[in-house]
Amino acid sequence: MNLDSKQSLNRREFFSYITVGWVMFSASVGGLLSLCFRFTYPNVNFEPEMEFLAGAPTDYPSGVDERWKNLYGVWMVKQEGKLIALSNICTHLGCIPNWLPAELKFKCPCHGSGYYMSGINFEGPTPRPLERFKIGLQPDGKIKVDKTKVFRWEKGEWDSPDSFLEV
Amino acid sequence: MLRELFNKLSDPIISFPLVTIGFYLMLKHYKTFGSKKFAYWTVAILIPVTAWFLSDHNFFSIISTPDNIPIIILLVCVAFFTWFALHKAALNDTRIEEGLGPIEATPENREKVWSWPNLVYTELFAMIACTAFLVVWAIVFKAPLEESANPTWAPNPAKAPWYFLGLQEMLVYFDPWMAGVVLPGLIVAGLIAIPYIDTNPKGNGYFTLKERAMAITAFLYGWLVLWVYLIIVGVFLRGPNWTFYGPFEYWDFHKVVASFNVNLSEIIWIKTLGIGLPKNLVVREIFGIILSLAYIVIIPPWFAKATRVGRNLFKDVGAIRYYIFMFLILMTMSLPIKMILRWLFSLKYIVALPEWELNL
Amino acid sequence: MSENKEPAMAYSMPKLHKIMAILSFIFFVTTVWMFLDDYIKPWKAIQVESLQIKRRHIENDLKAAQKKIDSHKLQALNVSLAKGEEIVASRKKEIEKEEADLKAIRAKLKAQTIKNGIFNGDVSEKNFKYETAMVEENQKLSAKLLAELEVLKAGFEAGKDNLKLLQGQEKAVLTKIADLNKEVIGVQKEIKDTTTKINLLDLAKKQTDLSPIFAIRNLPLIDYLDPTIKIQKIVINNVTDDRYFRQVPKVDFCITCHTFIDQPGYEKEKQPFRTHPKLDLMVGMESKHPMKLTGCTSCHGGEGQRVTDFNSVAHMPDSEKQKEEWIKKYNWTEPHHIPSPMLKLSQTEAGCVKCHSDVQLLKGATVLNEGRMAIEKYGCYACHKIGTWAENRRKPGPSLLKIAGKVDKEWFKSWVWEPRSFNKHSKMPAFFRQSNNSKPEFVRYNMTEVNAIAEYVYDKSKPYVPNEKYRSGNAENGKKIISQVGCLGCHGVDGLEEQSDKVKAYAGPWLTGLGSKVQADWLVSWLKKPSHYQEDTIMPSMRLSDQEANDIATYLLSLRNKTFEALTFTGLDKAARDELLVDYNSAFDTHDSAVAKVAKMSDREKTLDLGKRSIGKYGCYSCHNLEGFDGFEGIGPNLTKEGSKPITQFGFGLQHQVPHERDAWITAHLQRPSRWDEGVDKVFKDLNKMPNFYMSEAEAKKITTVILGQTADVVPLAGLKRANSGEALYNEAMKVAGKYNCMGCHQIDGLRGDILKAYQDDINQGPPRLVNEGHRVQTDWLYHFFGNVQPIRPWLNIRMPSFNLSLEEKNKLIAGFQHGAGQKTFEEPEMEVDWQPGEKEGAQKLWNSYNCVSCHSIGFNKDTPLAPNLHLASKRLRPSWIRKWLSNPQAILPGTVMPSFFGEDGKTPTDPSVFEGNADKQIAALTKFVIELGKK
Amino acid sequence: MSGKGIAQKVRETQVWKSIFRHGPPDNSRNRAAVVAGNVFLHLHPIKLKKSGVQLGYTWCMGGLTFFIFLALTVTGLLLMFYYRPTAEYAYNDIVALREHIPLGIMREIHRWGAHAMVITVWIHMFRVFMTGSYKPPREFNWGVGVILLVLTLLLSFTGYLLPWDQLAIWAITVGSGMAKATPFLGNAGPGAMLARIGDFVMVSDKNDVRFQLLGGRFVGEPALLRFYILHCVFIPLVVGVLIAVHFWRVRKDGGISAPL
Repeated sequence: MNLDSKQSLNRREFFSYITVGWVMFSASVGGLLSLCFRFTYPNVNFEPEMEFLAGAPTDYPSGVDERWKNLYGVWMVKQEGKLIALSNICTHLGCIPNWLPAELKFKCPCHGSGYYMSGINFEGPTPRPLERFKIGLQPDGKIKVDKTKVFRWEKGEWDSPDSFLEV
Repeated sequence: MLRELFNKLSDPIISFPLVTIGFYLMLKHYKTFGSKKFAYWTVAILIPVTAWFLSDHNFFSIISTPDNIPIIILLVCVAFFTWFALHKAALNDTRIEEGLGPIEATPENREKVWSWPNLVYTELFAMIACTAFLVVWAIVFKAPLEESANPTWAPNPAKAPWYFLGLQEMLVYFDPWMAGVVLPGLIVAGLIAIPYIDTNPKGNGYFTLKERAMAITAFLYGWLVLWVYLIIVGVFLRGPNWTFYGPFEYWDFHKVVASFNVNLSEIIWIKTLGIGLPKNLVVREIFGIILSLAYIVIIPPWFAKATRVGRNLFKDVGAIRYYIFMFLILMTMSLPIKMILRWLFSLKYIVALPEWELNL
Repeated sequence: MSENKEPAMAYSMPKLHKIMAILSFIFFVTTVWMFLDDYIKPWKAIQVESLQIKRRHIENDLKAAQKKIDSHKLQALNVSLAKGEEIVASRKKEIEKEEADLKAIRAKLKAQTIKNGIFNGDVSEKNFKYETAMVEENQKLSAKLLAELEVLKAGFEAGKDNLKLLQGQEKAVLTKIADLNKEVIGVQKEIKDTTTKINLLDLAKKQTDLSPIFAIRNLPLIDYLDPTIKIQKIVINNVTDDRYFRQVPKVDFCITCHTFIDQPGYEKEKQPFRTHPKLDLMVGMESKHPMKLTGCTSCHGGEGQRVTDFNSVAHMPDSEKQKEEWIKKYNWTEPHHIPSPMLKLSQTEAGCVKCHSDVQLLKGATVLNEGRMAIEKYGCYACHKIGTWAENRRKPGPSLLKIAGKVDKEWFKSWVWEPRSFNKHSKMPAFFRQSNNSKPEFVRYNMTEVNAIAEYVYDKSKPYVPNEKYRSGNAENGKKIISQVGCLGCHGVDGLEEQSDKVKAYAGPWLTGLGSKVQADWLVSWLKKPSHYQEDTIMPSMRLSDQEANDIATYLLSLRNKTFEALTFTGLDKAARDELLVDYNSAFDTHDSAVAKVAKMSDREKTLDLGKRSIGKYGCYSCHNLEGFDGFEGIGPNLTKEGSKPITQFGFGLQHQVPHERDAWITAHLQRPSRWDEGVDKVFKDLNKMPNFYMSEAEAKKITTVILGQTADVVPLAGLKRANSGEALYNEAMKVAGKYNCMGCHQIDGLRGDILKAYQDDINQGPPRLVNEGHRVQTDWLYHFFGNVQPIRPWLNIRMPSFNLSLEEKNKLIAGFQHGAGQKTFEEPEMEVDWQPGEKEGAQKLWNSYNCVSCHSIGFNKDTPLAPNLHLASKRLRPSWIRKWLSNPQAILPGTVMPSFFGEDGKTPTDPSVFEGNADKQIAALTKFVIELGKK
Repeated sequence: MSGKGIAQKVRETQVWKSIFRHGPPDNSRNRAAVVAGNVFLHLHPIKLKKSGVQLGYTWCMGGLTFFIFLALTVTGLLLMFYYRPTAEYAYNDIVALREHIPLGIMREIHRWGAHAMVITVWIHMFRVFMTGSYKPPREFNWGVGVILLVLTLLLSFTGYLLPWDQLAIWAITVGSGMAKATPFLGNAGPGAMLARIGDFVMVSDKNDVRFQLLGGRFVGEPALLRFYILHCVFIPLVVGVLIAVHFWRVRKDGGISAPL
């Protein structure tokens, strides 16, 4: 074995140790940092639940159903083959409108904003229609309403398949 | 009547162009603006004007809101230091024209002095003065404290901290992803990039305007008009529902401003062409997309070829710097452009893709 | 080495690199280890398993659902769909034309919407300006603005009209298109309807796939995005954990592993996948305790916030066998540093008490109720305070105020010394001859104490002369009467063991050896009128005739206990008496002055003094009325918060075989309280004084459950079961009913009715079961009835006794029944009979066709009646109850002899000829008929 | 012994000499020694160009920013003794500081100081730009300065939530609402739609960048705690380190700026 090849062998050996050392070191530090990142997302979240199960679509008669109004702030409206979950917060200043069955409209007692059954505004100071919530069917046939996802008419979101249930 | 005039004038639609023009005049005639005489006259005029402003109940109540105090201090500081910087620059530029070089470079100012006590004492004085100032401020004005946090009821208007109100004002014209994320990110990136883009070796270490006219113009426009001015609008002139209210106007909850805005696609497809909107999203927005791309992609090379300023700049700084600089400038200018489009054409979005949360 | 060494280098670079490599490797391994340790959790495996179980269930459901679908029909639908598509295809051109129309209309619609939007904004703005100008009284401006506003408004109105027009057109075109497509749309909908269930199930099944996406979602590091395997929680704001500085809302993670606890259909799975066994009462969505509201550890105890493994939540095995099993299966260990481990399965009902604190007996809580009944039986509450439910009760033992008139002193002493030697069913516990006081010197003291107690009691006893004379009677007859009139509801009786054991009555003493105990005259007068001897006794009068009373007395006196009669009690040991007195007195004084003090007392004084002190020491006054002890508190510790007492505060003495658990201590203690003194050298006065009740392990365990339920847990008001005013009154009434042992005979709203167990052959021969009694009977009638009991069911042998109720108790009972049944105070029963035309005739017809008089014969014929006298019904029953009763008696009293004339639903009359077979009308008519009977 | 004599004696003790290595800075040697030998003063050079001490030239805004940072550190540290970052107590503690805690005015100083720091740091940047002091060799330090500016804003922003009043939570709601629109990382940002496979939503309000910032889907107690930690520990630490770098580079890149 001549000197040259010995040196190159040394170099290779040396190279591999330095590589192994630093690659492992960087990998470990990277791993620890990614664990720290993961640490910022808790496994259990204690925020109030924004979803609720609302029974079967057949539980609802045609028209406006007020059974979830007080508990979850939602009207279930069945109309023209669609079931929607309508927010009961007036889009004007946040009061809670009433459903007037005789006049087939929602009327806000605070400043008189009026909405059709569909949630579209047609009178009073309110700038935009009521909001709709995400509504979907679970495998067991129960409706699930998810209030975290809001659909706004003025954004053209009412055509989204998540914003209504075909019945 | 005068008050109503002021109310009208301060509407961004009018005040923004006014401020821009004022900015141009200020830089163009900076030597006049930077003179002591100008300063004295301005103060002399401003004192009674301010007194008259303060005599108005609505104005006073907005100004004296505790959380608005810092903005007033900021305003005074910015006004003074802008004048002061231009004053210094004017002095230096006059000297440079005379071939004397800047004041800071005179031998007596280059002389080395002991840190102790010269610097240390200067700092100590600043600290003492600052402490005294803070203590007085703290005693005179209580820190704001409103009613306890209530997640179910939002105050109207809900405002971000004052130093972010420029960004919140941008929300009127841009979607949050632009106004809240992309543009602030570009501001930071652009600021960091300044030393690497600005290759002008002159004006290193002394006040001057003439030797760095373009750099200072660009920076000051961003800083004074697009940042400080927007903060002022956001703090003082935006009331419930983010509606504009003049400085003397009562914040009437019911004030309505006609604002029905239309997308570019709607203008073209419906108003101009008279056919409905195409189903395909990209086809629908194709004009806006082409326009936006053209704005970013076509303008810089065209500018570099077609204009003298562009040619010189391109030659001076090289291609990469040039394109980065142009990109940043174009992004900066997108705000005033969007403002003007909104005011002139009630344009909502150039590219309206709410389906992808991608509105421009 | 030395050849390539650089100058100014302490180490060679290769060496540094080598060390770096080794350390980095170790660093890397530890990082990976930590990473895995954080990721791999037992509950994740359980959730994966539960997913597979769910999949199995879905597959079964799917099969069932597929079977249900008529495949022929589906095929036919598919065929007609294909046909429909052909038809529609032939209309292609028309449809295309309509769709082009639609597009044009929609374009216009959109344009109009924009226009209207602009108008709307302009109108609003102008309106605001106009209003402002009006307010500022700027007439000129406002007039100008008004004019502009009018123009804008007109434009807006026109725009709105146009919009509506366009919308109408759009609708029309849409209808047209739908019409053109109708063959397809209709069939598609039908197909969709028939396959909905299957589609949904398919979707659900898909969610249980162990697909790559499932893997990605649960991949380490990115399992925060949207994991399918995750900790499930219930936050219960209305029940708190006591963190001592603060009450913190409970959080339960139990459902992380008990995945199907609230879903029916998993009853047969192994744990932890099993459905809750009482879904209709607990956990279920429709139940009174839905999972999201009540949680798990609110009732079961344990550490709901822990998920690490089986042990961390403090699961507790119910038996040795289960313990072995768990050790093998889950590596179970005793929980440490956990103040309240889970309640063992058989003791779970202890958890009810936390919220249902005021009610006497809790429907559905069998173990708890039996425990409380045992506590009632042994009178634990007399010495111990046990929560609010046990407050203000009667003294469990008989009054000793006139004892000298009942038994003689010698009998008394022997009885106190060892009650079981006289009556092996005695409820009176044994204070003496226990494992801790059987040393000769202790026995000597104990006997002295018993002598002194007897002297004291008899000294204070008032004279008593019986008001009846015993005339002797027929013992056989007496025994029969005892077994029939209802004595067994409260007493067990020698010679009637079979029945007594069935009933397990406990309110009164087991009757044995009375011939060796009481005088005949006393017994007869006691039987005839118990309150003559003891004013506040709960023993009621059975309204016995002289003959009956004498027959019973004869039988009872024939019961004798010869061995007990032969016993004599050693007389008073004066030396021991003085020693004890000196001991008492030296507690606050030197020995010498105590001796001097005792020496100064007369002999009688000494005896009575020791008697009184001994009664105080053993707490006799807690159970028995005794003179000189008014206002004395019970001597036992307060058990109201016993269920939260730290385990370290329980003295286990040298009883190492008793497991160091709260419940084990209580059970052991109840069975033999003296055990804690065993092997411990104690002085006489420090001996454990809790007497021995000789209770069975089963009884002790039930009582343990009750005591465990007495926790210190603070439940926020919103979480407590708060009785409404009706329930509160009902609870009060049940307290009175408990005192007089009404439920020894009557089953009230499904609870107890002990004596009914002796009537298993024909439940209708027993005392009537009371269901919603406040609704059944009129309040006034009930009040009157308590004062003057009159037989309603003359064919029954068992008698409603006449109770010695105070006015207050009577009112409590009637008010409780009435409000518990939701009856209003001032509701006038509809006593006025107002016949509709033809109704009365119909009623008469029904009366005949249903043949009411065949049972309700009283007043109609001479047949033996089998049902109450209907002439009295109008005074006694509420009309609304009669209607309810008529419509379906079995629903109220299962097994009643009253037939259901209107089917199970109460809607299908067996005689449809009257009132067109309208059940409601028939029932109303019959009710009126019955009420009218009472008026005649 | 005269007063002077006593002073002389004291100066000759071992204790005095162990602390002060040199005489009073009234001559060149000692003036150099006092700056070089004192850990706090040695941030400064021993000598500097005269323009560097002229307020008209330097405006002293950087120095003031640092001083206010120190003042905020001290007052903030003291406020932490009374303030509890929980939804139940945060507001009450602030009220207590305002109403009855001795020297509760510290909160006012802290709050106004925070605003003042934002202003001074902006004007510092303004001055540095106007004198062209970012030009070589100071490009890197300008970058550090910009990051410090951003961190100053973040410090103020995170502190804004802590009083837990309406002003606080709604300002932070508006402010953090923008994070929701971050492209690809926020649930309402462009591109978030694309990050989903079936019902596996990779960017939603439960896992986006806003959730990370707030520890929840909206400004609630976890957000209060996170902002507290960021405000009191995390950002000050980073700022402290960067300030050290900033000062070091000021010295190394030619001292307080002056014409080259």
